[in-house]
Amino acid sequence: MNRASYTAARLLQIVPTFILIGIVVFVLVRILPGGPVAALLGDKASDEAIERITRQLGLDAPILVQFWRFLETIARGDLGDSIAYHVAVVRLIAERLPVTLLLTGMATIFAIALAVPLAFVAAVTQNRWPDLAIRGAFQVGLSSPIFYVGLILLTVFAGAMHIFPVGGYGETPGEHLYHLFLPALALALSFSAVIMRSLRASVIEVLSAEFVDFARAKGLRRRIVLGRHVLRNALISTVALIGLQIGDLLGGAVITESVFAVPGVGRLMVDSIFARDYPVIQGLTLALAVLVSLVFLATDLVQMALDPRVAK
Amino acid sequence: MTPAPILTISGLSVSFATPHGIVRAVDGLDLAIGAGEVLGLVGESGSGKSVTLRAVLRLLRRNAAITGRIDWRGQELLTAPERRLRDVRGGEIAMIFQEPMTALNPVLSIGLQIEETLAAHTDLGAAGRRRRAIELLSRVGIASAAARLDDYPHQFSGGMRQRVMIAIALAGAPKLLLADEPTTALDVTIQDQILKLLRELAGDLGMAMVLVTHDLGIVAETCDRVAVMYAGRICEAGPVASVFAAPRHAYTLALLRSVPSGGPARQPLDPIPGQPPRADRPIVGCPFAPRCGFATGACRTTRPPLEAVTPDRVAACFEAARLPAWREAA
Amino acid sequence: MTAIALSHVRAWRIPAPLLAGVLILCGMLVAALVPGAIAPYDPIAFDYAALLQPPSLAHPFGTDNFGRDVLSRTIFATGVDLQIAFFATIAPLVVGTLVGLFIGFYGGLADAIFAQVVNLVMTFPFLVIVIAIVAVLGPGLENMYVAVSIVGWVFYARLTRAEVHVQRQSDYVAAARVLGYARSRILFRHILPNTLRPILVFWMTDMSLKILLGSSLGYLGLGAQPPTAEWGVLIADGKAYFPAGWWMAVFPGGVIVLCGIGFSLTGDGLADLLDVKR
Amino acid sequence: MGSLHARLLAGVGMFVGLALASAGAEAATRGGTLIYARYADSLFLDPVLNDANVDIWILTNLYDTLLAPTSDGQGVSPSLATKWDVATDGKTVTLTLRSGVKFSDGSPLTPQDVKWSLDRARDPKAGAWNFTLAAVDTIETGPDTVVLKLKHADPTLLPALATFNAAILPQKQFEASSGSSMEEKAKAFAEHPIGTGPFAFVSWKRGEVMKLKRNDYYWKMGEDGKPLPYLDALEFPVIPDDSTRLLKLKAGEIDGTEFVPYARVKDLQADPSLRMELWPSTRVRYLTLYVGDKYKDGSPNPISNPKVRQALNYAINKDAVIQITTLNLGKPMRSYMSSSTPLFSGAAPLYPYDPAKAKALLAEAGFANGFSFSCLSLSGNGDDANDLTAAQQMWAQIGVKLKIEQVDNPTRTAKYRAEDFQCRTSAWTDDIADPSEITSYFAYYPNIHSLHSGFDDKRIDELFEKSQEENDKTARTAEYKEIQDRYNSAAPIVYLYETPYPVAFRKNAKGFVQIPLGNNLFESAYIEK
Repeated sequence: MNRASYTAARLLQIVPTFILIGIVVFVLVRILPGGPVAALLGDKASDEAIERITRQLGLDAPILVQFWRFLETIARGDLGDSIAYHVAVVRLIAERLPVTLLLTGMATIFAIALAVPLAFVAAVTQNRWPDLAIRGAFQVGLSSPIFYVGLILLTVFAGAMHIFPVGGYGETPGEHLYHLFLPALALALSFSAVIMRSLRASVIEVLSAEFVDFARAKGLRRRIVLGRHVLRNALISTVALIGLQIGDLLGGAVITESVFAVPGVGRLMVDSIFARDYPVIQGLTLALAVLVSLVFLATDLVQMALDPRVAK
Repeated sequence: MTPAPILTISGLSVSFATPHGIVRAVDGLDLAIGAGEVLGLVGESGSGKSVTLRAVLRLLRRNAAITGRIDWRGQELLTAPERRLRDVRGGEIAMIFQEPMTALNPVLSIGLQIEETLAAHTDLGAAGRRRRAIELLSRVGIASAAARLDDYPHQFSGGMRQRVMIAIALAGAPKLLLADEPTTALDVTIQDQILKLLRELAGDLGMAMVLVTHDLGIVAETCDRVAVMYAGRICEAGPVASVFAAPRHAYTLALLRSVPSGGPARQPLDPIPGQPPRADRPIVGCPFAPRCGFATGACRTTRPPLEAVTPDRVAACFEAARLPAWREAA
Repeated sequence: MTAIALSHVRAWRIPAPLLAGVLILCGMLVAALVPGAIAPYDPIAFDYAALLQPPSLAHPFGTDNFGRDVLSRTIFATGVDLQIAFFATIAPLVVGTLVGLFIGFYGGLADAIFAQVVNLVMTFPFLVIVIAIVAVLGPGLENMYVAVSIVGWVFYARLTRAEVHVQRQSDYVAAARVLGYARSRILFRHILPNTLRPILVFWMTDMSLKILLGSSLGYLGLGAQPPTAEWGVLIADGKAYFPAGWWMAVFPGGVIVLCGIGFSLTGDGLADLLDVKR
Repeated sequence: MGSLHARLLAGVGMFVGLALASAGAEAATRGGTLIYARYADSLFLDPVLNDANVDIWILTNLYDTLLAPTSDGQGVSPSLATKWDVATDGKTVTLTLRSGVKFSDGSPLTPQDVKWSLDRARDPKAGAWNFTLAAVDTIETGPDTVVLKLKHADPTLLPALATFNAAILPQKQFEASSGSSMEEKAKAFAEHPIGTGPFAFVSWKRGEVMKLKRNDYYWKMGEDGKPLPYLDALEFPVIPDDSTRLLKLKAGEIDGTEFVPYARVKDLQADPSLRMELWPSTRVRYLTLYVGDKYKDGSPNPISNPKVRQALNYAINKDAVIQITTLNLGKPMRSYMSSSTPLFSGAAPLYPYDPAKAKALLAEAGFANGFSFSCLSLSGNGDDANDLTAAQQMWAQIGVKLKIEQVDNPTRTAKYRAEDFQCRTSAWTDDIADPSEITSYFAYYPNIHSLHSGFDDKRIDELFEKSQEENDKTARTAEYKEIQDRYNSAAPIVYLYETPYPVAFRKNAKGFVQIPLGNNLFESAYIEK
């Protein structure tokens, strides 16, 4: 199967997953105790006001009717309006999703940039002090709660040293990168530890492969042996792992975005759950599902590019 | 008379530090290879054949401790700087491995894997390297070579892969080819083709070759000289015909008796009793003594030196004189 | 299981990192089992005379805004966190491994359904599901266990299934089949023990990750309920007093890291010892 | 210091008072952008259909009301209306509109806009707050006047006209907004709201930042004789995390921020580049008790006995709680309403700490061995956790076991509305400069069953109803005194403390005012160069 038809087939496979996710999240939000209207109007609202707005929002209709309307809005390519913010969910997502994409993208790049060279050093110095030092340092990153890391990064690099701004997102693309540096770093630390561990193990395994000896026997420079022969093979399993981590990365983004005041979808999701903003939760879940599926697909394609044996 | 040696190994010892102690793989090995000569290196698995070959190019793991001397055309390889060693590897001494599926990088096209050797050892440009790669592939018998340059190892059959590896080894125009059991993983019919190819290439290119194998039949068919290894040492070395006809080491004799040989005059098989010595304990005397029917007291207490028994043969056996002749070599 | 594990131990020498990891975890276990014997103070007793005291000889980790001894609270929290590590992973471990075994061994329709479930769970951001489930069931550790278990088993099942697929091809299973052993016997006596090794190693990592998850939920106010001390909650509480009252957050944070290192060293050590490629 | 500031202002009154707020020694500087970080974003900028504090507290900067609360929160002062007349029977109110007022788009304010806005605000089908104007029967307009005809005298009407939902909007622009229904039009209009307030809307990225610029048509004059506001622009970034907000302030990336955690107040006071302001508020924190005879599951409720409730109150060491939660910034409650609320009559702190008395009361009520109950608290809320952890410890001394149940806000609200709770954490802030709002929620059973506690005192209901139509100030004061006394001794709540609004600014950012009702006023704010 060629790459294009593989891609198409994979995208088709995603459809039932989306339908399932749609149903699960639709039901899930409705079994949450307390509804959006009471959450929105707060303690002071009268019962009449709550009833009236519930009716306006169509939340008094039977659940199947509500589900049907939900499907209708999705079929229109719409996701309904936010109950709390009174604007289209699509617009909220369009404002917020790029922020999270940039944050997680930067975090991934940082994580890879940190993990790949150090995993190599650790692997080739296996069980000697550089290896132990690198593993120890990454273990600290892996074992630290992300909000704790964020707080310390903020206090030191933004609060005390004024090297970076204290959170926020800025206005221009350059400012975005500058503002997201620390949050991306906080998010990258545990992620890079995961990559480092996996890559170190793969490199150690690949280093003992015969083709590495053969490459050395050919008289190739060490740089070429490691860069061309070892890295590429070791990356195959690590790429899959990086893809699978997208879920954890988005989970981490929830906390990071709160600590660093980054206006992304992670925070929007938590806020919406706490506000019982059904349309936003539903729309956002589907949007994130699309995102995650695309990331999985992209990792598959990268793996195909890296490994000619995966002839799917 | 043997031609002047291009590679002389003397007193080579290799041991590995493992979690379970020090393991000795090669134990004071002496060996010489003449220019253009095809030498068969035989011995049971674990006797140190592959380790010896890898030691020549310093391809052993970090936990290996190597002592001795390896003299390559007047140059000491064990102490040579990395940069010099790179020129030797692939350019002067090439090596091929037993299992081409694992020795070829699965994710790189074979074209690239040939061209990178060319890039390391020749001044050819990109187009020149590609042309040369096609020539090499054709030379080792791969049909429509140009079309297959961009293929990956998994797209070739076992025999074809071994041909690819040979082509890669030839790319640097080496003076010596170290072939580590190159046919073990192949079907018998393919084995013959590959061996023929190797023999032919060595002759055509004037290239010396060390052929590691445990198959005495292959040695008989392919090699000029043979060296027999046991427990990390050379027991005996000399021209194939004379060694096979009249072994001067008890182990050589036992080995010859234990393997089936093709041909009509089949003799009953006589497996060697006992086990090779443990590699993590020191060996006193001749390592083969515990399994040897000819062993005497001296064999158990004194290490027999490797000495010339005829002008072109060496052996390390106190009881060489008592050994019977075996049979006419093929 | 032990017999299998031991048969793969190459020698009776325990590597130093594993020893260090086991020692850290044993220390934690002691603190969890008999906190009262180690802690210098009652972890919930107020001391109005010593509110927000920085570290001193009397209070090595300082005191919090109620005048409670942070060291004692950290020690008493150990039990809660080890409980989290255990209870948040044990059901996924058992259920996931069993499901993975059956799916990997029998395949077919179950495998197809499982693939869909995996897609569903992997596509749904993990922390978000947990937050939603905890919101439905109410905060608290028990509900967190439920929430984590509802999704967590999938990861174990996935791992086991893949391992079973490898084992199924192996010679000894083929031999067992030729010998006419019952399928259940092949599954439990031959395949299960061999798949357990990677699972055990993953379990170690998972336990330390769950402690972190507990602390993230604590940060969002969905974790352990007061006055129960839990490391994550201690950090979250201390965060309000940071940086002036840094000791409230920094010491429990250090202990979380130490515990993570303990699990990781143990996991890596076990992996080396059991010769697991990973 | 902030409180002294505000108290000084209280005497000045009138609209110049707010301008003077920034007087101090030096004159206000014009120009610049002030960045004021908020802990949560606004939701909806329509004054009628919203009702969250995150909206209410900043709407004043976009919209004006006919009257404005005085800066001490005790009375009303002129705003869009310069003058008001209440007929002796209290049933007609005539307001004279300020001349020459323009909306931020330059269009003039007309009496018709006022009538239309108030009609919309009192429409029972519109917002949740229509009850504040329920007494209005009809509205008539003159060339520069608006006349409200009332169904009955209503002492709360003037404060109601100074409340956010009575803001005046431009009818034409509102009706020209897209959408077929009023709700849809309100949504569209609130995307780009137009009002007569000191600032005009520029842009809003939800959850990130709202930007306002000065309204060049604003009517109020600054102390330099030119129109307010001093600032060119105002930005409200949203930063939910307390530590992050304060770090940003310390780093100088923002000029000011609200809701400084009490734990950090001392730290900020010690920073020479900052100024900590503690504005007097109407904010009270307390625990609501369910006092009905039986719980929803049918089990008997020990707290239905007033003696038990009094015991619970006596057992709380308020000073300790104030020290632990507010680091001594709070003060004990003297009535259910804050001491800043008009007609407040508390004499001394209620239920001084007395564990012996608490034990005795419990024994009298038949609970000598104590009992256990549970309290809903807001997950992730530090004040809730601190208050309840302290209460848990203190009640344990008299044998009462408290179980703390952390839940999220919608869950707590749902259980509260269903009256399916035993105790919950609560906080209250007045929205109207009048005691009627808090009283109708806390003590008047017919409204919401007295905070859904089930507390039902017929005499209080009667007094409250009377006071709602009471034109005589002295009589109304007396009614409120009796209501407060009755309520406080019945103790359907656990009294904790009153707290100020803690806000912090960079040293050079001045002139901000937060009134006891919470409204954030930036019209006189400026940044010193």
